Amino acid sequence: MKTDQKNFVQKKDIEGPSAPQESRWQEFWRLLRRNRLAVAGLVIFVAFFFIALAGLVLTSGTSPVFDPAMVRLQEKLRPPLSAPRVEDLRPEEIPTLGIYLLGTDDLGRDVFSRMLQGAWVSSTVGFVAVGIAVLIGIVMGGIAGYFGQNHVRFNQIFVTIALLAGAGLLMAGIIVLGIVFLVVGITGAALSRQWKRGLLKGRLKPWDKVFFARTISIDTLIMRLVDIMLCFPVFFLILTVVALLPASMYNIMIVIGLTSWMGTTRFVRAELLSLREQDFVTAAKALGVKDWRIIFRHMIPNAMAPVLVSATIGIASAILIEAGLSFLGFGVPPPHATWGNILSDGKRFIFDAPWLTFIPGFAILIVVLAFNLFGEGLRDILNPKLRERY
Amino acid sequence: MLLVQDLKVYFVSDSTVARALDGVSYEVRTGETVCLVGESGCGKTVSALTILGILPQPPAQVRGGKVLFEGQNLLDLDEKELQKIRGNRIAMVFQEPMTSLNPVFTIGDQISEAIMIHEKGGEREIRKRCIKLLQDVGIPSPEERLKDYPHQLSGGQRQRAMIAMALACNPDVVIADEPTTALDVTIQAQILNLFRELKQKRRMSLLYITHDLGVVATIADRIYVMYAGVIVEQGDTAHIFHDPRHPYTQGLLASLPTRTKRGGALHTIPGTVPDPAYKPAGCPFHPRCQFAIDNCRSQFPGMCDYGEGHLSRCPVLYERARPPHGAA
Amino acid sequence: MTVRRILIGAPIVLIIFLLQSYFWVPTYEQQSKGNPQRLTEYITASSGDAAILNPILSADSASSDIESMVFEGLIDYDEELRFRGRLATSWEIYEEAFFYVNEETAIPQVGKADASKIVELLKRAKTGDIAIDVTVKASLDNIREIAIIPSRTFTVTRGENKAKFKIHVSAPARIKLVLNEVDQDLFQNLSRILGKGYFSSFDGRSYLRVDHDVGEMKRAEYAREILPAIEHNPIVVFRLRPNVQFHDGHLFDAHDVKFTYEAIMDPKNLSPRMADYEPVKSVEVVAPLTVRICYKRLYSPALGTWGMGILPEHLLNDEALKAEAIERGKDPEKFTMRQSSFNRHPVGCGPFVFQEWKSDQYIMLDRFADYWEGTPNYRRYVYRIIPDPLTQEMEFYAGTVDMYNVQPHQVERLKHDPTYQNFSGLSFGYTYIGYNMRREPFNDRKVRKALGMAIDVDKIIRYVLYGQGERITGPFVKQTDYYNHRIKPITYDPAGALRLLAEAGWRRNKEGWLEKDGKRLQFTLITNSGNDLRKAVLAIAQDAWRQIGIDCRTDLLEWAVFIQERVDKADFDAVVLGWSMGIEPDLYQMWHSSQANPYQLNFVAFENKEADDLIIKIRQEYDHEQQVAYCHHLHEIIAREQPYTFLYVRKWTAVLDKRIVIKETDAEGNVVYKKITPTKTGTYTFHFNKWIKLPVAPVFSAEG
Amino acid sequence: MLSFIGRSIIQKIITLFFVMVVSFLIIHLAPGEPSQVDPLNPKFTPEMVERFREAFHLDKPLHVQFVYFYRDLFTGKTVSWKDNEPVLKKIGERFLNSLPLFIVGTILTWTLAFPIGIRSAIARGGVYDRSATFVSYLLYSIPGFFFAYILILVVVNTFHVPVIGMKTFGFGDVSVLHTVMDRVWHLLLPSVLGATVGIAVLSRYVRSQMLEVESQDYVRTAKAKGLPSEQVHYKHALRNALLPFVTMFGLILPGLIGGSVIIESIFSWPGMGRMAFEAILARDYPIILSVNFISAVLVLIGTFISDLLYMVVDPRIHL
Repeated sequence: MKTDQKNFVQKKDIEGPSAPQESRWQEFWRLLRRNRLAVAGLVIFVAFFFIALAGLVLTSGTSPVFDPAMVRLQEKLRPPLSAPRVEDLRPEEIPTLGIYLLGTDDLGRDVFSRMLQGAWVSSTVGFVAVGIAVLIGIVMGGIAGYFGQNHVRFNQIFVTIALLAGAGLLMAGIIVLGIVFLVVGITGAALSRQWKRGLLKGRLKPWDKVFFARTISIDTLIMRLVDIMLCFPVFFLILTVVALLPASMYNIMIVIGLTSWMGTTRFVRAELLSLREQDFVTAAKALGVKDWRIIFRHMIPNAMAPVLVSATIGIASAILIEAGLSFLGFGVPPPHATWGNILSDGKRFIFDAPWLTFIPGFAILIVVLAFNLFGEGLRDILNPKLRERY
Repeated sequence: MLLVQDLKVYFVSDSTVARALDGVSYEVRTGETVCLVGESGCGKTVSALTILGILPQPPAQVRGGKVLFEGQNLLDLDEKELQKIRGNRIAMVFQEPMTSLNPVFTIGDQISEAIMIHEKGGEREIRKRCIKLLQDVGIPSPEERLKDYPHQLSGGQRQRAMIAMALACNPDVVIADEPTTALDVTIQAQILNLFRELKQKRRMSLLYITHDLGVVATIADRIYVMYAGVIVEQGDTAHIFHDPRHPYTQGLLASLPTRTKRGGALHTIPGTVPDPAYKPAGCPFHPRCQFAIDNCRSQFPGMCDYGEGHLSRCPVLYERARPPHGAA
Repeated sequence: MTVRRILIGAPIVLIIFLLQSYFWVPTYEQQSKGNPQRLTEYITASSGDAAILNPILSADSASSDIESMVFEGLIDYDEELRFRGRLATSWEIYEEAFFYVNEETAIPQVGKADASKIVELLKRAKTGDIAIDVTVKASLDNIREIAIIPSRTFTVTRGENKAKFKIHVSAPARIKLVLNEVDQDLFQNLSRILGKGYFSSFDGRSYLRVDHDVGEMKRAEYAREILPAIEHNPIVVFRLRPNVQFHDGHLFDAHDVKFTYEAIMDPKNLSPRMADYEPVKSVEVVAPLTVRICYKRLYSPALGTWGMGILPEHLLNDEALKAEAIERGKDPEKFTMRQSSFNRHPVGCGPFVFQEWKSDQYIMLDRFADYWEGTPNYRRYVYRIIPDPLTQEMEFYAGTVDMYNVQPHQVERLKHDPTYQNFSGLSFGYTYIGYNMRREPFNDRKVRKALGMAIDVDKIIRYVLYGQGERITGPFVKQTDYYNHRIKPITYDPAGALRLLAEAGWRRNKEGWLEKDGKRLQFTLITNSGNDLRKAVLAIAQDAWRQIGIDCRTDLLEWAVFIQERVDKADFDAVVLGWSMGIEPDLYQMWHSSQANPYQLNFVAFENKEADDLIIKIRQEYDHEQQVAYCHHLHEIIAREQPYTFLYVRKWTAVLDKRIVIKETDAEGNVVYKKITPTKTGTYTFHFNKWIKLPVAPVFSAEG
Repeated sequence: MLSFIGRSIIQKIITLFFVMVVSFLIIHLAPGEPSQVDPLNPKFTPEMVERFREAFHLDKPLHVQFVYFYRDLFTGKTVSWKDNEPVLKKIGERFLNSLPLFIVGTILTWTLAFPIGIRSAIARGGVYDRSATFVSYLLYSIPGFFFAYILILVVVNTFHVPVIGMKTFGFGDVSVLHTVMDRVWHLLLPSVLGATVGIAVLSRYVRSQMLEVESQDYVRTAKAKGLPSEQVHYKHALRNALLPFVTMFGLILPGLIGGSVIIESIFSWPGMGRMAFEAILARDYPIILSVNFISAVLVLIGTFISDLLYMVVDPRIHL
């Protein structure tokens, strides 16, 4: 093992050769390369991303290159790599590549183009759902972690309820009561702003103390909200909402997103609670940095490690959840194809056309596995406690 | 009693090989207190862990040398046999009292556990021994302390508990890895006195690892000075303190703030300890040595004997101080 | 260390315990061969569990499967779809007609006449004294008796938005005619004798006095209701089969029939069957085994409704319900039949006795030894609930289920499988695309026809249904003679469709989409999720219409949202749906223009004067040929108007284990095995009580 | 301690109240209403639908319905609209069906996951660790029903043994032992299927948690004391790593309610999951709300127990 020795001798201020400076990214790649599974995961992750991109480009638009919705009934349930019976096909019905790469489904639609579209749709469902979950998680976690201590004052609750009720009644058409509530809400808001600026010094009568009394702390408020969300068995919450909202790709994303932010909130809150004790935060406060800037500029980047990990694994489980929903009949509605609904449509033909089940099944398996392995590798690298230590 | 011969331990990661121990040899005779001195990162803790065989193997690899304990090479023993020796014949006290005790078990559990593993004994009988041990290490009202959890004790008391745990099966050798560094000075003195009393009472040998020369002076019989994974000087405490023969030892002693040098600027050794993976060729100290000559840069120096067990790995000074005091 | 050993040992022990149970479970071969009892058990599977095992309360198909085994109706359809007697041995239909004597108007050649004079006039006409043409003569010959009901006064209470009040009626004399057969043209013929305006000029208002001032309009309505000028009361008299027992040994008699009717009409029970029995005026027990049912008005499907299972009166009458309420600690006043535990342990007089019901697992029935038609061959009937179609199929292959409803794509494969016998027939429901005729392009008949021409339905049948379906052109059941076979289905002709659309003003714009005065032809086709065939039709229709330039969007909705939010509220453009029909040709609820407001079944808003009165006529026509003629004419109108694009009626296919045969003892008493053959309408379970499974599949001689 | 118990009980009750209100609103505001009547059968008339609405108090304003419903629920009188069965009896019955699945699944998951996780944490990066990671993520990534179908096909084709449902039909009357063993056999596939996914996920958590603890100093002290490696890992290290699992344990109780809709419908196992799913489709409000209420209570009990367990597991925490 040749050690490159830069031995130079200068008199007194001699600096022995030290390790070459590694940027954070180089170090990240070095650690990642050691975990071969994570690298494989990353490669598939990137490949899937490009397939999805290709899927978006090739299958959307009025006359797409690969038309996933082209119905050719006479070409029904053809095995993969089979040549189309050109004689009874109209010119525009002949598949673009000349053969059915992955065969056709029960309506004669080319499975290859549906898988392409599925890749794009499934990945968008995954990314957007996790995007929503992570966003809400960070905001709620941030607030609970950082502002946990100070308490919600009674007047704040009173004002918000009054305004909400006022707006609600107005919408519901009960004008008079709506206006009354709004007026009460606005005066309450004005009163509390004055109190905040301390103008009401002397005039605080006993019942005022009650009005501005502290109720519960923000942290308990948010944590109880998380408990409420956890009380609903996740799958039922998704099922109930998906079954009852007009089914569309976007509803599914929103629903999966809205029911999986609790995990991220807990991560971020735990990280922030420990970070808040660190000196660099108190130092930043001492420098007069504003609260929001401390949270989002200093603390959240530190909390990103667990969030990033749960995001990658979140995308994987979002795809799985979508597949489960399609099995129960509530997945993304036609004409969009997702790997989940190709699989669940194909399950009826497991004896007659097994490729309709196995191709999407293994596709989901490989991609979700890749996401998980990459996520696991990420967790090992980004988690300072797990770093290699002498 | 305990002999370490030419121990080589390297830490291999995919791009670099860090040579933590580059052929270290030292010896702890029965009843003797030997001090291993060196700046942090010079490999003294690694050598202690290697003796007990609890060095995490994936990154570390023992590349050579022997660790002889009563004639047996510990490196050849398998896990089962090593477990019989650890805690029973060789015990260790660690540096961080705050984290070295298991927070979820009571002090009593953790001490009696050490006894139960190596010796049979009834429940009550072990409890009595624990109480006696806590008294030996000077913890007040030991019965209550037994039931306490580590976070309920102060730093000093926790270190005393660690020592009690180490002495549970009255081992032949106790390795103390900078036990007092994390404590403040007053407690440090008490712990050092404790070590001295225990040594007299229990006829055990002590391998004391530290970077603090003040502590070495008060407790050590013999001293090994380590630098960058190599023993650069060894000898009796008197020799090392009064007649240092290696530029690094001289530098260390010169930078000690003693009453006599009040007000003057303290002497410092320029530069920093080399990274074990990128050690300079020849004598590892040569970039920071004021007596360095070309030879030092290329040739790895051997040990020069100044008599009475006082050796130093610096031929340059050896040449200069030709007539050794009293040696042949 | 104990912790590690426990963490590894415990699960391994558990898994070993689970695995060793494999050796106790009989393999499929052992089940069918080694276990003789299995041969005497008929096991069928359904995807959904039954809800209420009570014929007058249940609404789902699973419950009606079980009820058809446990309960027995008065009559049912034989192999040629003609009525045959079950609990009833015979029945007789005749009619009683009434009309009020209208003293004011003069009768030609007679002048004003009171009741006795009219009777005497009719008698003379009957004996041929008065010159009358042949149809009137036929009507008069059909009259068996003529009687006079003297005039009387009575009071009736009526409620008008919460206000109760009395109406005092002094009814004039009334003539009662008893006819041998139901004759709906009776009063037209009589009016030839009594004068054109005799019946229509009768005005009930002059005979009644209302306490509460309700206004003229309301008074006329009450008058029509209390004192109708003419009234047809068809009467059905059933003679019941003697010593038929319920499963608990209690003898069946006419009171049970009367009780079943009253239970249906009792509003507390919320029975879904109420619409069938609303036209019934009264049910009287004439003798222990004869029951007389009188109807308020002409109602031809009357006989068909009495195929309904009869409830045991002694278990469900008020005393029994009150006793049960008290015994179960419930409040007797509010306790109705719906809460009774009878619904989970039904007792009827059908071929099978209820044994056990583990909800969402299985329902087990054992044969009823002293069933009136003879003990069924099968000892036990098990109704398993397997929600997943795929596992149902595998259980059938494994032999733990005897019958399997084959999906279209499997018919080819299973038809030629030697180990199974298969049956198929046309189902009673059809699938269609319905257009909301209240909204723009769909109110134009040409557009609707063109949309139908653009879809190649034959291709759908050949590829989506694998040939397991037939074209259909109208709303009647194809096997019955009400279906007009002369009408040909629409041929697939996209060019013709474009021509029709061009006539209607829709031309292709430059991008190829059809446009009419600037607005693109764009709409949404919706159906319910969970039905694969309708999902396929959705995709095919969208693709077909896109070829000719129609921008069709699709949407798949969950069932309850689809029906209650979109179909019931008529908030849709076009919908892919299906009807499940009965044999009766009564289409009032689906095609009559009065049934087009929200929550009613004519959601496509089909309004056609001619069709409306045809529908009313069909409901009142007792003469079969005449009824068929009306149906054919109605079928023609609907086919011409194309409110629906009628797609297909599905052919169902069921496969049965080949070893199941019909076992009968012929005259000499030796056992004869016959192959199971389906009836004309395709029901293969007609002789279910005679089925049995043999250890080895028998080989039948040529005659099969 | 007592103040903590008092405070958390009050908080939990308030949370429960919110859950009751929110779930009630979600279901009632969503489109679609229960209808006992098959709308596509021409015989059913709109008046019938109207009459059912009154019977179910659906025509009353929401808050009145809310009071009606929860009054019935607490007095045990609520009745499922689908078949007039008292809800608590029906849930109880289904609970007993789901219980064996849940127990076997939990036992397998919470025992096997730890040794696997710990072993891969000890030999980090070694062959065992990499293969265990790969296999557990493989099991986790397979879409549930896809895996179930393959498993069923394999077992049915190779062993020719019935697998579906809770017991074999057409079995005739055999000894009690046979029937018991037959029930056990039917329990095998669905519970093992559920457990594999559970083990996969939990062992990954155990691994990352143990890795964090293994690098602590007191583990090194334990080794220095000469303890056998099992005791070092399973006693010293594991005890410290237990904390997050205690919270997770608190959350698996509702798993009993959730069960797995997919596994239960494929194996036609009449468990809680399937009942709730069918109730949602049939808009059977009493069942949905009761199941939701019970699962909320279980979650709150679970979290309460795990809070208490915190103190047992980690003496440093005192509430």
